[in-house]
Amino acid sequence: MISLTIDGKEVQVPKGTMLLEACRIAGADIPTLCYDPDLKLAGSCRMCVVEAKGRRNLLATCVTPAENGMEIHTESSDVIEARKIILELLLSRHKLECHTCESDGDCKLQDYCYRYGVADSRFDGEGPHFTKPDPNPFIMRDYDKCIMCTRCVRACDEITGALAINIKDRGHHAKISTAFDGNLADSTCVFCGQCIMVCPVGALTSKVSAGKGKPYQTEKVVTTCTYCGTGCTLALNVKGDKVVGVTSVRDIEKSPVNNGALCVKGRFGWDFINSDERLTTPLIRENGELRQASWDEALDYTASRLKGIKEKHGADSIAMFTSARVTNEENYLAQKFTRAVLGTNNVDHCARL
Amino acid sequence: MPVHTFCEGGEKMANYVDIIELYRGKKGGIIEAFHALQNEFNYIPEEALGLVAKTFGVSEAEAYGVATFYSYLSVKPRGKYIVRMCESAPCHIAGADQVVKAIESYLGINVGETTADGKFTFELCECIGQCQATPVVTINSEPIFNVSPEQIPEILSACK
Amino acid sequence: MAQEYRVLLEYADKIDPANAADYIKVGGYKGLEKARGMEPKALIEEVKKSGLRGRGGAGFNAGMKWSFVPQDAPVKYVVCNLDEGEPGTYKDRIICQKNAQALLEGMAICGAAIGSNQGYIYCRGEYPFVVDLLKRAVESAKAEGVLGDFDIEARMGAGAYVCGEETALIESIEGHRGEPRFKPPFPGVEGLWGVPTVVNNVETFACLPYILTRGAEWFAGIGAPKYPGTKIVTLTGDVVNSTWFEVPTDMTLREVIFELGGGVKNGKKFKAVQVGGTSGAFIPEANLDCPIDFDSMGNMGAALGSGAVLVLDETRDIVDVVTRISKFFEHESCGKCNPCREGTFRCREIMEKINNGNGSEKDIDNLQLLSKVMQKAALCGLGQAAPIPIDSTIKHFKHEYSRKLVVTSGKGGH
Amino acid sequence: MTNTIGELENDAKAIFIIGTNTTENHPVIGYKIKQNVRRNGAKLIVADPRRIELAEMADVYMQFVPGTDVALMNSMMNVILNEDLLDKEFIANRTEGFEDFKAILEKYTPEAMEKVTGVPAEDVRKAARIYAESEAAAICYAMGLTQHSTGTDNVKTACNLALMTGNLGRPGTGVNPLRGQNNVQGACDMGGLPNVYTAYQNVTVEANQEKFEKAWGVKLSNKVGLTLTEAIGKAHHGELKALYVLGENPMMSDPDLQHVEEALENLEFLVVQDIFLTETAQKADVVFPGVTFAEKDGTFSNTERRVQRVRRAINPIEGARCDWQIICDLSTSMGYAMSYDSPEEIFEEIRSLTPSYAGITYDRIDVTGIHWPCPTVEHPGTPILHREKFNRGLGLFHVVEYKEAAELPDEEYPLILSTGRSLFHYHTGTMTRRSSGLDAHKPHNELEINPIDAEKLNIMDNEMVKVVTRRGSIDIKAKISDILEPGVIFTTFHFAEAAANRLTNADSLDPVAKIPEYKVCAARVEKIS
Repeated sequence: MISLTIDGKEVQVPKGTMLLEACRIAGADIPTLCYDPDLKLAGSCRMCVVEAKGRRNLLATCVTPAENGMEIHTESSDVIEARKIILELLLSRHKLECHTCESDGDCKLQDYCYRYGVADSRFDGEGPHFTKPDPNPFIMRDYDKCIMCTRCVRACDEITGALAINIKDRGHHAKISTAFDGNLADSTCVFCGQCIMVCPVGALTSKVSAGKGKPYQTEKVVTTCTYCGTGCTLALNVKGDKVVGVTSVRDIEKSPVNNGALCVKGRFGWDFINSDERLTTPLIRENGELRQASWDEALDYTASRLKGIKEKHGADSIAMFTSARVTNEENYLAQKFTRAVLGTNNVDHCARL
Repeated sequence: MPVHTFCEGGEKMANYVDIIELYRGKKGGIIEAFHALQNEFNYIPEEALGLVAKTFGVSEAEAYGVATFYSYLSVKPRGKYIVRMCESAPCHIAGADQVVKAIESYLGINVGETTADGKFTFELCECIGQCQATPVVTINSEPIFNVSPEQIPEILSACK
Repeated sequence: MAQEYRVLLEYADKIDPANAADYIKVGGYKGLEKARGMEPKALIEEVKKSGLRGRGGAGFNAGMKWSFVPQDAPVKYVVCNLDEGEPGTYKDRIICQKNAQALLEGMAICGAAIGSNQGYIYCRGEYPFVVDLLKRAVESAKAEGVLGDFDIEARMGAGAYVCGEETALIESIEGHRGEPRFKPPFPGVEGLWGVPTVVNNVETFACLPYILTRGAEWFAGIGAPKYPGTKIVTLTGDVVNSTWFEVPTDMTLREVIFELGGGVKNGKKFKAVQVGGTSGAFIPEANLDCPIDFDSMGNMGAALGSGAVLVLDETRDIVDVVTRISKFFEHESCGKCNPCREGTFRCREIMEKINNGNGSEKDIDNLQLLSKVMQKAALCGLGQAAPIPIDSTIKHFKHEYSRKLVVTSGKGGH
Repeated sequence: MTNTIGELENDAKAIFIIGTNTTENHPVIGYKIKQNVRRNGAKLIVADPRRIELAEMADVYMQFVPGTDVALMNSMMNVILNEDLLDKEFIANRTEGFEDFKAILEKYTPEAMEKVTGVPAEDVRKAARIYAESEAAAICYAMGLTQHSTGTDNVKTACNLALMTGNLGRPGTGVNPLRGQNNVQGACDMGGLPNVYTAYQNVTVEANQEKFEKAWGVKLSNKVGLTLTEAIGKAHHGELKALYVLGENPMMSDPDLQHVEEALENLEFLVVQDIFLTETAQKADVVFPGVTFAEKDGTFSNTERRVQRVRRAINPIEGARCDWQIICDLSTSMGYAMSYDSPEEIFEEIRSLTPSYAGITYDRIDVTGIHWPCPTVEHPGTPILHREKFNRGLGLFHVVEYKEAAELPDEEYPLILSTGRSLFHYHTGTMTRRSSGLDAHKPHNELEINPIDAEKLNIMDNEMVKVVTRRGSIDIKAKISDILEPGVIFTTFHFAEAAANRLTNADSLDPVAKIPEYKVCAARVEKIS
């Protein structure tokens, strides 16, 4: 164990612990933009810098191991000044349209500007000029809001392994790009949206959810994906009794199968829930046509028909197909209904199909 | 050598393969492969970049990121002669600006452009390490020393 | 009268740099022979004792740097930094063109010290002819059998100043974008392809054969005691003798410029000198009696850096020159960290604004604030040094800025 | 899965992929496999008739003729036997029947099988060595292995491979079916099968029958019921009179849709409960509007046997009812009162009757699911099966000989048609075709065809063509692709307007599992002009 002082508080941490973690233990809230606990370290946003006694430069806590005897100040005037200037530099390349931004309220740039009272940037030269349209139905790429944290690039590489995006050019002109700056649809992108998940600002957002609700207006209901058998944990975003989006939980405890990773279906294939084509009333066939019926009528009619057939042809003349898509509880009831009520073991589902 | 804008078929592709294959297995040899392609084509054609990516086991996006990082690599077609004017401080104070104007005016293009006949591309560059004789222009990496605006027509007309 | 003191360049133009036999005739490869006869620890101690400090700019004790390399690692690399990108600098090119074999020998000595049998020379893309020369030099040395099992491969960069930063250089050899890594881990522990790697400058390596043959004490006795040896300086700008010199490190700037350099060209007066390349500070006449060694320069807020000496005469527009320099950094920032990527861009914008007569006092304040944050918070040396020319000229030549500001310029703003 | 998904990312040193296009059909599992290969250097063996994405990063890729799975794996085992790469200790202590099994392997030399499978012998050797020599090797498969007339044989052969090399019961090993649907595991666990109650308690075992009779308060049948495919057949013959379909769409998912359609039309009474008026619902006599996963509480059991919560995010849309509620209502209408306050109450009943779920409660799985078997509330669940012993005690080697697919190409139908899924759609498309992004991105079905076949037929990329089999034909867009070998074509079954199952074969079921042979039927492609 090594011992160091952080904002006057002595903490002990195992050797190899990064300062960021040590600061967290000491109760200091360090702002970060490029840091993601599950991705390779970049050490590039420099928001997490702190002052260490005896050091000329500020230290980026995410990539600096704690050393014995360090004396760290996490909010000294130099530190605050550096963070403010970094925020102003980012604001000057960031399209400020929080009022219409999908990430309004869930934006680290916004949070930190608020925290440090940065209302505007003193660097009032050339504004952002990075965005070009990308016609795909899933991912909105607005690089005029990009702060070059490269978390999307790392997620694409280290979570999904799609390797669709990287950084092109250099300096201020560097930008997140596919090969030849083409559209995602022509790249190796699989539209998993992991990039949206890790984007700390509004540069990458869901087109399917666009305009349907800001992050703070939605309730996140954690559930299990309805598609393949992997069983990914996801959060349905609900606004006004309507599902308006899917987000995921970056936490291996809470999202044990997928740790927040999803596929295109899980992340973007949810709006069938709100489809106009949803069935909203029972139907009964009459004179060859399906007509609307009340629940009572449909249930009674079905009960009497099934009873009639059972009486006439025997229980084994009836079968039930239960479903690989409904819940365990419903499957249980379906087979119970078949066995106990219909009186047959003719129950199966499309496990084989 | 003509400017290759597109891969016109199997022959050129074979050419790319031949060049790139020389570097296969060379750890980190991707930049050298790019240099070799540029020596042949003056830029890195799209198909060639894809092949390089495959050969060195990196994604196309990464290969593109590498190609666009270095100022001497280009993913856009360039002229037969790449004229570069050093603009770093020693050349700057030796009158590089005037030479730039002379080159632009002689070639009829601005910095960053290629002449319509595909003969010249004009670029600015940073220090090329020949500061004993500023300002310096390079043509296809060959330095020309103590260049004055008046010498430009003579220098460029010598490029056939 | 100040005199050159040639060690590395003693036989300049008298031997064929590519030819190992030529070099051997003038005593070459004796140092390596001696080094190979020593215990690695003793060898490193010898280099430490010589006081040799890195000639690339950071001035770190070379032997000390080597001693951080874990001895038990199975694979280690020796990497030579031949990416001299500082405008006004060409001394590494000169060393190669005059005495390439000394570089190869120096690398092999380092290999013997750290237990590596593979060296890489990363040469800037601007010097394809140097790469050719080095390849021939390596062939020749191999043919003479002097390198033993130590192999050297020359790799060429492709136009990126930042690759002079050792970790960016490593990234570039690996075939990546030349973006610096954060440190620690330092290359000595985790360098090229993740294994322990020593990265030294050409000039540093080229000193080693002479340290070995003539002894650490001999070397330690040359020039400034805390930064001993010679330094190759390259003079550019408004100076009579615009060329290179090898000088002992205790020579003063005034001696370099006015004695070796022959003073300011065309009979004009001296205004300023920028030392150490384009990231160096601008020094006014009052400070010219400072010796060029690392620490003396550091004490006055400057750096010897690469040894470039850019002289400006009385007629030069400092703001214009610094504006041009700010463009350089905008162009060369790799874009990885925020302070540098955006900072160099905004510095250039503000400098242009001032240079065009549209700036105000507020812009000067902003430059100084930006400069402070870049120096303190940027990830690598590039971003940390980029604002130094601005900072140092605001400090020493504020009047030149003031002259151009809207309120005093008389040009009336836009 | 005998093992867990996480092990594919962290523990497996080699992964043998056969009949699963993992990155498209189980993308998140695909990511993990890729990262294990990229990050940890795990070895990857891919066997698939299509050069799928994972093949690109495989150490060995074996592009084999569809339907020759047994021949391929037996030839791998021939190598393992001849090169003495067996796990003798495992075979001795944990298995039986090895000698009988071993006897048949002799003839399956890689050289002999090369003519059958099309895989170069050297590749088979390499694959066999990688799999057998790895410290921990996992087999992953999906419908590519099972949807054959020899599906059961294929799976048994995969099991033989694992048994022979001791790749079971340890982290990173196992025989791992990747299940295609969110709760296909749960539907099976819950007794949604004609021969078993929950937790695979056989209906023909008297004690089981008594247990459920007692719990449910009625007399139960001990006669094994009809499988889905058999039921359709019986309906076609007129022996089955009524069918209640809950959230299934046989009019898209079942083989030979012409046959299915006739069967459904032949029923006296068809009830369909679904969220949309599916192709099947359109045939119904009564349609009940159910709800989506967003509108109800409950649990799903994923492919690694992890029982996880499903939570109601919104109220059922106006007019629809939760599926469990509808079943209760109908049951009550039929005179058998079913009344539960909540899915949790149903789950409590499940626990009382289902040993492998007995220890799982909603409270325990509130944050993280639990892998069954979990017999008591103190039990942590069982991520890895067969650690100490197999269910039957010793692992049994099955003697499995290679048999040809039921329908092979001939002069009239010279191509092999294989069907499967796309990344952007799911099963019969009921949900994904109505998801704006997914359907906008991939609105059409495509027929993958090798450039050589396309050239022979004078077919251009994106041209509409006709695919014909003995069952029927569809018009579909051609996609020329060299990920297939000449002679093999591929399409997906998500699109009603170009429904692949109009083409597939309903007569060639696996004799045990009754699974249709979706991966092989004879077809021809015609130019439409």
